Amino acid sequence: MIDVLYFAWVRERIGLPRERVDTSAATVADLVAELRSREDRYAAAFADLRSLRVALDQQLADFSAPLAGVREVAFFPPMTGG
Amino acid sequence: MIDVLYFAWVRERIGLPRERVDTSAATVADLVAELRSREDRYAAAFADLRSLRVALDQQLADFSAPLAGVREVAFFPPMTGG
Amino acid sequence: MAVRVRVQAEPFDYGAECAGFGAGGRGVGAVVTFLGIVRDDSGQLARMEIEHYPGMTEKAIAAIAEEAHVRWSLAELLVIHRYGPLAPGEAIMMVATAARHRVAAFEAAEFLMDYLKSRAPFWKKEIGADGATWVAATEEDEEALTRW
Amino acid sequence: MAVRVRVQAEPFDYGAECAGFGAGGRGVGAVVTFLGIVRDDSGQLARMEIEHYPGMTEKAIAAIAEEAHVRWSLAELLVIHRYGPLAPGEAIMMVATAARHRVAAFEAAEFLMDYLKSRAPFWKKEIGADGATWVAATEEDEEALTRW
Repeated sequence: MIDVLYFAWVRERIGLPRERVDTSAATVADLVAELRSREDRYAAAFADLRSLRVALDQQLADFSAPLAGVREVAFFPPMTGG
Repeated sequence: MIDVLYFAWVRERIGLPRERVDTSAATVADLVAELRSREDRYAAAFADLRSLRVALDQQLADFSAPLAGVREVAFFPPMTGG
Repeated sequence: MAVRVRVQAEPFDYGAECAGFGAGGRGVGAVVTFLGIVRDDSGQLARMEIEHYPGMTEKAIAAIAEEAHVRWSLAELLVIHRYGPLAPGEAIMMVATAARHRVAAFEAAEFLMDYLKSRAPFWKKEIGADGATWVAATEEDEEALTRW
Repeated sequence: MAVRVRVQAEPFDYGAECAGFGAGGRGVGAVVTFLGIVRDDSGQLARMEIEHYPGMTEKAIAAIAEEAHVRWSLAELLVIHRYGPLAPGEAIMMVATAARHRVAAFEAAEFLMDYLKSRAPFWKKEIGADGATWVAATEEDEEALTRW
């Protein structure tokens, strides 16, 4: 089980801020493929990975990163702080 | 007659902040030559023109600039504001 | 004391934060402070809403601040960033740096701004007369990081 | 109101000058403020004395400020520079810029600092235990101008 968090328009498209996901995905990309296949709203949120960023346990990561040992995955658009 | 002002170590070497000078010097360089020939303290102050700056009527200028119409000449070291 | 980071919904007082910043260290010759304000380009902005990632936000800013602190040998460093709803003209965030020389204080403040812009997990939404829009990140913001 | 220049012997209040700077314009997204402080590197500094050229000082700063105002489309700009005796840790001068974007506010503030350093008629003398020394201009200060 892994905590999956969504922010900004990713959260709005999927319709919830976080959920617990039962997955055996090896990498972030595998997890994305699983989520995409669930429902249209997930497919819409994950349509273009170039417009998404991912953090693993609150550290920025790549979509090819392994999920072993990770407790929290977050998906969000490019950040606009400052 | 022209007002000649001295600042910082130029003022200290010459020993006064300003004086009126009766001169027919055509350029700043000519005026410097006149002043240098007056006394040792002037020669000391104007020994190295590369370490001096000049302003004509409160605008930075070159040593080759003409003095025609100028009322106020100021000599000083490179500025250290900020 | 030397490095302070605050992530908060509440307003902050830029003047009060600037007052006395960097004071006390005899080796401090330069202080640079930056204030980001909600801009209303269209004249149609009702408010801005800033979402963030509690937990990661603090960690990300602390890491950026610590890098600046070491790299420019700062005597003092402050970052404040707000989240939640903000009206046009309100202060969004500030950074302040105190260093020996002006070049270090300026560079550190610009580095902090460039990294906070693209590497701290904040997202801005503009709510206007025509509805709501997420502010998009720009390529310039990403390119700004290559300077460092 | 937009461009203000003050040359004075009296202290100024950096926090109070920063408070509200740039406020009121809906197009202002970024404020940068810089504070220069008397540094005591040796631990031997009794005081600094700043000499200036009354009349030319105000004109030179006004010209530099007006150039920055136009070049970076600043909404507001403030320069304060002191002269006379100053103790270690005291504020020497400040600049503040308000612009639409952060890059303009930073560049304008750095431009002002680079030009004030080498083109405004101030001279600094350090009075310490071993006597008095005029602060020398550096080649870096002159080279900084080539950036603009």
